[in-house]
Amino acid sequence: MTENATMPAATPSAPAPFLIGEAMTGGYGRGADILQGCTIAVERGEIAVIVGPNGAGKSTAMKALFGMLTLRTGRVVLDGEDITTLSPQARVAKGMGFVPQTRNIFPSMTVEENLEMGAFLRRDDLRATMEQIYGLFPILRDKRRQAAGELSGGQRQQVAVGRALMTKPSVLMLDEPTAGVSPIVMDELFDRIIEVSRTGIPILMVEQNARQALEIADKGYVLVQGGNAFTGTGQDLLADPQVRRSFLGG
Amino acid sequence: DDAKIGVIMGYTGPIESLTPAMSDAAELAMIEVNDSGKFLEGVTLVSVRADSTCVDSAAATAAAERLVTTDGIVAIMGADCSGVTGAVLSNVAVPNGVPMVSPSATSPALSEVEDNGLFFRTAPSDARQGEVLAGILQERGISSVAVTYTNNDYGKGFADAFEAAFTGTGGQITLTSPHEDNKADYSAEVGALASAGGDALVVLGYADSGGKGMIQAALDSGAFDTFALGDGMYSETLLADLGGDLEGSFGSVPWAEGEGADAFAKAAEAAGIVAESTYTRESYDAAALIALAMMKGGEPSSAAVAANLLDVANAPGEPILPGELGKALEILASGGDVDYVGATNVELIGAGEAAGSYRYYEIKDATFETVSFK
Amino acid sequence: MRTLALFALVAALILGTGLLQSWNSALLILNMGLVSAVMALGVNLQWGLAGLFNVGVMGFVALGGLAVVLTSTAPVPEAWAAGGPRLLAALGCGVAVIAGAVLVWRRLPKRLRGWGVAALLVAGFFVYRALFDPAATAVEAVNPAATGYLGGLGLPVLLAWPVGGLLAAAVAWAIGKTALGLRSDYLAIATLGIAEIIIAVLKNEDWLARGVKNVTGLPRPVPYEIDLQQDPGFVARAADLGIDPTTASTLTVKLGYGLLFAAVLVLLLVLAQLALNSPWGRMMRAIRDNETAARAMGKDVTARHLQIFILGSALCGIAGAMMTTLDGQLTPGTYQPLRYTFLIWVMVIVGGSGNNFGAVLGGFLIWFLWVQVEPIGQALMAVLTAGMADGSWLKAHLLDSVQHMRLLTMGVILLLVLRFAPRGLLPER
Amino acid sequence: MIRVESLHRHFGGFRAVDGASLTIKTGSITGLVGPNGAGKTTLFNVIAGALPPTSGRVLMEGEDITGLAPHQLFHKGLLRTFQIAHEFSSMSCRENLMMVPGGQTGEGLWASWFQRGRIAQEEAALLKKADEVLDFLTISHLKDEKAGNLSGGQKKLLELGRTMMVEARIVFLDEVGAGVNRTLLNTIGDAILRLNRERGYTFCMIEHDMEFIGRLCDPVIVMAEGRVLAEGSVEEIKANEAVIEAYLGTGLKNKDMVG
Amino acid sequence: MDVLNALVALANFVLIPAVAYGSQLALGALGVTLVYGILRFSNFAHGDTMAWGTMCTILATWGLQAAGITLGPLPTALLALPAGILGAALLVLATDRMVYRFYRAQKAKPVILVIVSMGVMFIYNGLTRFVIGPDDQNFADGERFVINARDFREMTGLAEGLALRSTQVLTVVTAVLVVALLFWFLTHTRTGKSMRAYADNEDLALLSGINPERVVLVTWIIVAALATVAGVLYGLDKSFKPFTYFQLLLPVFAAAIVGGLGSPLGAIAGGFVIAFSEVGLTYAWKKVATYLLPESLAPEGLLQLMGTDYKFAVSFVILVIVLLFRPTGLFRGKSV
Ligand SMILES: Nc1ncnc2c1ncn2[C@@H]1O[C@H](COP(=O)(O)OP(=O)(O)OP(=O)(O)O)[C@@H](O)[C@H]1O
Ligand SMILES: Nc1ncnc2c1ncn2[C@@H]1O[C@H](COP(=O)(O)OP(=O)(O)OP(=O)(O)O)[C@@H](O)[C@H]1O
Ligand SMILES: [Mg+2]
Ligand SMILES: [Mg+2]
Repeated sequence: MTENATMPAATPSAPAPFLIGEAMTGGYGRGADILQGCTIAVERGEIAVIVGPNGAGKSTAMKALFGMLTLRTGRVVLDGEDITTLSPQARVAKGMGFVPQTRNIFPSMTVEENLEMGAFLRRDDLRATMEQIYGLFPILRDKRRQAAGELSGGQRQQVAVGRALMTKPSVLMLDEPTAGVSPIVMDELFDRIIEVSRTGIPILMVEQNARQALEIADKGYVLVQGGNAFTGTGQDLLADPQVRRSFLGG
Repeated sequence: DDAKIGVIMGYTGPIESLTPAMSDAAELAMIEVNDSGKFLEGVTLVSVRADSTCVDSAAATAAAERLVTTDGIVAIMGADCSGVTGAVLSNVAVPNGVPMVSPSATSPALSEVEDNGLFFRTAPSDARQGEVLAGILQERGISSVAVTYTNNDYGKGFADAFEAAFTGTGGQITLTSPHEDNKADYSAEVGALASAGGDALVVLGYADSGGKGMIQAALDSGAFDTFALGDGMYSETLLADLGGDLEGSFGSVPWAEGEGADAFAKAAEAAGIVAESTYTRESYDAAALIALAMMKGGEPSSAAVAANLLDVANAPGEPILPGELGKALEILASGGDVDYVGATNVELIGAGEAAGSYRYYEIKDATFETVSFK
Repeated sequence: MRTLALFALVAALILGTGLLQSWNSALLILNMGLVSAVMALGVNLQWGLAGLFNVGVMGFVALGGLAVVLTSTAPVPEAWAAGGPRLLAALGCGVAVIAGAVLVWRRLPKRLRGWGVAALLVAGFFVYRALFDPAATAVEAVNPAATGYLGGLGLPVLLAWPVGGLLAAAVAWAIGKTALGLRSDYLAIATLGIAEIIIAVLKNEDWLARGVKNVTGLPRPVPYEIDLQQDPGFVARAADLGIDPTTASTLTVKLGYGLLFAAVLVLLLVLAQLALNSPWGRMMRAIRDNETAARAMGKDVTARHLQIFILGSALCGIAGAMMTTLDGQLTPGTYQPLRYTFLIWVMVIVGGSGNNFGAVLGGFLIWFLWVQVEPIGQALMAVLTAGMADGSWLKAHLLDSVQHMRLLTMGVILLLVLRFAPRGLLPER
Repeated sequence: MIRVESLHRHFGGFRAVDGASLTIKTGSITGLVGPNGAGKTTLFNVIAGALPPTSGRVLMEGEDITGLAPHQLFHKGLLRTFQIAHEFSSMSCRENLMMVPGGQTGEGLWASWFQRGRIAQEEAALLKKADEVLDFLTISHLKDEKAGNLSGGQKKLLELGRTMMVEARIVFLDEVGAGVNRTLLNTIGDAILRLNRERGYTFCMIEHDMEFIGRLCDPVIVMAEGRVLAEGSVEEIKANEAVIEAYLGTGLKNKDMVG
Repeated sequence: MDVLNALVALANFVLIPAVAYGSQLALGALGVTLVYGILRFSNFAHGDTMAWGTMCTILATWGLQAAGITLGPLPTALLALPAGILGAALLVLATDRMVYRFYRAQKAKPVILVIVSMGVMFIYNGLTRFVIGPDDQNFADGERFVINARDFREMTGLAEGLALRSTQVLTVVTAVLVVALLFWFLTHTRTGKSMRAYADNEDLALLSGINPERVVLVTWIIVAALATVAGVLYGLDKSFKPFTYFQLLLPVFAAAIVGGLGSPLGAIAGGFVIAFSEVGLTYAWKKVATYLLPESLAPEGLLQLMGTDYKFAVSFVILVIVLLFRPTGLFRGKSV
């Protein structure tokens, strides 16, 4: 592990963050530990961005927060409640929304059904939310009767994000939401993410388009080999020459 | 001391619904022998069952091999289907010198198989029944028929024999169409047969399998009203299920005139066995013959069975009916001769197969009524 | 290590059979186990290596059996005289029509070719039937109870094994050319159907191999037990060993088969292992994993699929020929998918697909169980009913049902094995 | 090198590629950009033989290659990567690379039985090469890991690595950059430039990162709704009104509301 | 020329039987297709599930008959159906708990599940025979015919008869209803959609809050109901015999696959393709032609394209041809 430039975000004095994965250690099945005591946290109304080299464990950390792999040590706390042992479904019920990096759509279902599935646990009227999403990604409205598996790469990504937004989550986790989307959509997407976060919903995302992402981030984590390498505000990280050179492409 | 007899039948597979009754009948004969207390000094007959699967020669061979080499059986009552019977015969029975008596393998091809004098059967070869059935049709003045047979060596051999006999006497066969047993649907076969036409449909199949399916489909669509039935079709369940509609249909079945069959029916009923099922009589006879041959040879050995089976089955000697095995044993013990008649009027010809006498029956009021014996 | 241990277990099972039941049973299981292992090897090539879901094993096994008849039985001159040449002409005509249809399909412009092919096929069909029907009837009329077919070439029966492989390969080629574009279960049902068609032909074309009337008394590559029993030299040797001549003769014959089969299996296994561990095997695994990517990486997926489909089917053909030789008869009615296709699949999956040793192990183990579940089931029932009162209804019912315990026991054992080794006993790598 | 002439590819009634015509010059690094769903990947698929065109032609150095199978094109030196990674998931990373080169002796069944020596030699060479590529992609520690267990970005790297195993003439890269760390992407960019200059590879790459495109590509072709919208240098494209409206956009609106 | 007679003959021997048989296959295929579509494996135990469900129904029917309860002209078995469905549901749910769940958790490959389902098939096989034995059971009562051939001839004065069985009508109606219902259920209800979502992408379904165990439970219950209904209707029309139900598996799979695995509409289409090719292509056209052609042209031969010995073969040839043009079935099914 490289040097710990800054302390992890959660300091005992401050009010506990809305979602925090503390000192998480664990891996897939019986394999080696991918995460080595990594800590990720996000506050209400905040955007936290995780960056780092490929294979650093960013996606793994997200999955760990979502209960998709068992942690050997560490814990996950949501809104003051320890949810380390809850199943992923139970976490969805608690309002967590997640867009995985890969396999993030239902390929044989139509775009509209994909969105509906996002709102599976909601009992209220979905139409308004669905309209909002079509407004955000107009192309999806045209394609709403088409099977999502037939879409282009960027269109699928839009479906995936749309699906998560349909949950009306209390915390939103996005794993590389902008991979493969065109600049204009990316801007739209970031705009929307900002909007969402302003309604008080904490947002945690992994990004390789790190420069743009950190610009809108309140907090940035640099993950290397499963551990926190740097942590700071988005601007801090952007300003740190070492971070720029090693992780943001100069 | 035990003398073990292998009962190799297809307890699983296409004729699994026939085999339990057949085995019961065979064991009935063994029980009768044991209960008489007159069998070889202190020897008890024990039945050892094994599954022939009817269709899987390899499994049947393995089962037979186990019975012969592990359980040490001295004779085999079986097997049932002609295919596995041939396999067991040439792969197990002949190499080990164990005699086989099959109650139901009726393929004409088995007459010519290399058996080293070890193969017998109490069911007649189908070549004979073909002639009988053709004769019955002629007697009734039916000259044009459609034929369906179960697509195996029994059905095919039977159909060939029937066709030769029937056309030989000037009859016309509009269409011969095989059917597979236990299939989901027989409309195609019935459609083709109906289109070909004919005064009656000759059904050479199994009563609880494809043959019944064919008849039912033909009745349902009104394709045929009259059916001429081969031996495999003789069954009470057929009457129970379709009886009323079969009024006026007729057929042939290997049978002995009255006495033997009646005696068997009574004995079977007393023992709670379904006597009226196909090949139960043949099974009883097969087991009885094995026991008598041992008695005659004076020892419970394979050689004794092989050497004496024809002897006890045929004249000269005192005729023996089912239920009289005790008497037969007594006669043999005192050095006398018996002529086993049994439930099917056993008369082994050639290399040891049943000559076959047949009952010509007609279905009236949902019962089989005997017309005559052939 | 695991491999060794498991093979030792199978050996122990077979030896146990020898000690507890009889050596004849043990050898018989071993022999069929060897044959099954060859079949499983073939299926493993197709599925484990290339991901081809071939459920037509039965058809290729049956073709191997047909090869034995065609190679080793004596020709029937009367039948040849009655209609042999005409029959061959009809078959030639049939092949020509199909070849013509393929040609037309390739040459004609898109709009016309559907009609062109249909017209040619219909016309060809009638010509074929006109030629074929009388010839077949004539051949089949020649002493139907004993012959009624053209007979074979009268060659040594061992030759039938490679011929069985070739015959299966040829048919596999034709199938592969048409159906290999299909994927997973769609390919499965197509091959299953084709296997049914092959069996239907074997059952109904009496001129070929007597159809359901069966061909019995096929020649053997090993001596007959009777002959051995009558050979004084053999009897003397048996007496030296302290075995009675009957047992000695049956054991000798089975041992003979066993050695022949083992030789075939070892040869095929070595070849399969060499291929698996070479770039060829790597390419096949790549194709199995992701066809699109393999194509983009320059691999001719279609050709490779065809190649391995033919190879695997040929193995099944060889095994089929071996099995028919062992049985000494060809009985088309006995070919059932459950026994000749799905049981082989069970062998491959339980053994561990993708691993040749796994397939072979599965072949032995599952065959052993298939044969031994009957006594196991009976024993189980005996134990179950031991405590019950004699004459109770339940006891009688249970004892009556003992035969159905055979398949049930098989099912239970299968589930247990897969429970503790979900990827097979010897998983791939 | 490649000329595409009024190419169409329709899915049912939908025209994914709708009469695109373009030329990729030998020795160039051509960028292909355009909004999501413009038909870029579909165009690649048609050129690389993965999809048959509805109509139109593709020429490679004057030779009509329309409708050739992917494996035939591979042997003509045309390679491609996939937007959604197509790794061989149950094989190790090393094997993923080693299987690539065509014409290996050991791919013949006969040779695999009777030419073990020669195969061993070839394998040794392949192994060395594969390890070099893995090293370059910074994933050499994963050489024996199953490719299916890689992270999203690592899979894309492997995808790229496969094109580096053989001598290619033209390589089509479908969003190699998506999901790849920017620092590493710069290294990859360097490698592409090197392959282009030193070995004369022609590249055609779909990419949404305009910075990356700007560093490498000239010319840039913009597609929209299945057709070519514009073509030119990066600067020209960035200034093109139509392109800005359809593709580039004008940047974040809400940016100042955070932080 | 006698068009009416020709039509009646054709209807009686080809159309009606094929439609009825097709619906029977379709009902079976629906269950297979559902398991494939949602749980993603080819369930070999389906034939025996049908047998088990039917057996439970038969036992209940006997009970009802013994108690003197019947349905008048309709078969009593219909009244006993719920009991049969319950029996089948209990069996498959128990199986799922003890067997399939383990492999789901392991994310085992579909082929493993196929083999596992064979093991289950063996067990069901033994269980059914253990309870009711291997014999044929006839449990149909009520009116067998809507109209039988003889009555039809008398009524219309035509030479040809037309028979229509009540079970045939019942089967066709049920099949159409069930398909429509299932289609609607899968595409329009929350539960149905969640089932499809689960089938598409299990992990993502989890992330959407879909409870996989519930999906599996609902699937199995529907499958049990479908299997029982299919088995009972088939048994009423033909008869019940465990071995035949096992044999049904093959045409049922053929129907499901040619229609497109995972598609309820495909199951119906597939059932008809198989049934019509079996019954239609081997039909001897002699009778129809005799009615249609002038006497001078009356056909000599049977005008039969193929012997019925090849009916199964023919239907498989058709199947392969369909698949060559539509590699994933008529309704573009799935493939795992
Ligand atoms: N198999 C298919 N069936 C139907 N429509 C399809 C299919 N494949 C692609 N499309 C449609 O064709 C259009 C072009 O898709 P394509 O994948 O070529 O886009 P792209 O330019 O690569 O976009 P992106 O930048 O998002 O990857 C899309 O609108 C997509 O919905
Ligand atoms: N299912 C899995 N089983 C075993 N190892 C895995 C699995 N998924 C990922 N890994 C390993 O875990 C490590 C971290 O993977 P992860 O997906 O978290 O990376 P990441 O930081 O998200 O990278 P990227 O930016 O490329 O998406 C990688 O080295 C990868 O090989
Ligand atoms: Mg990731
Ligand atoms: Mg794309």
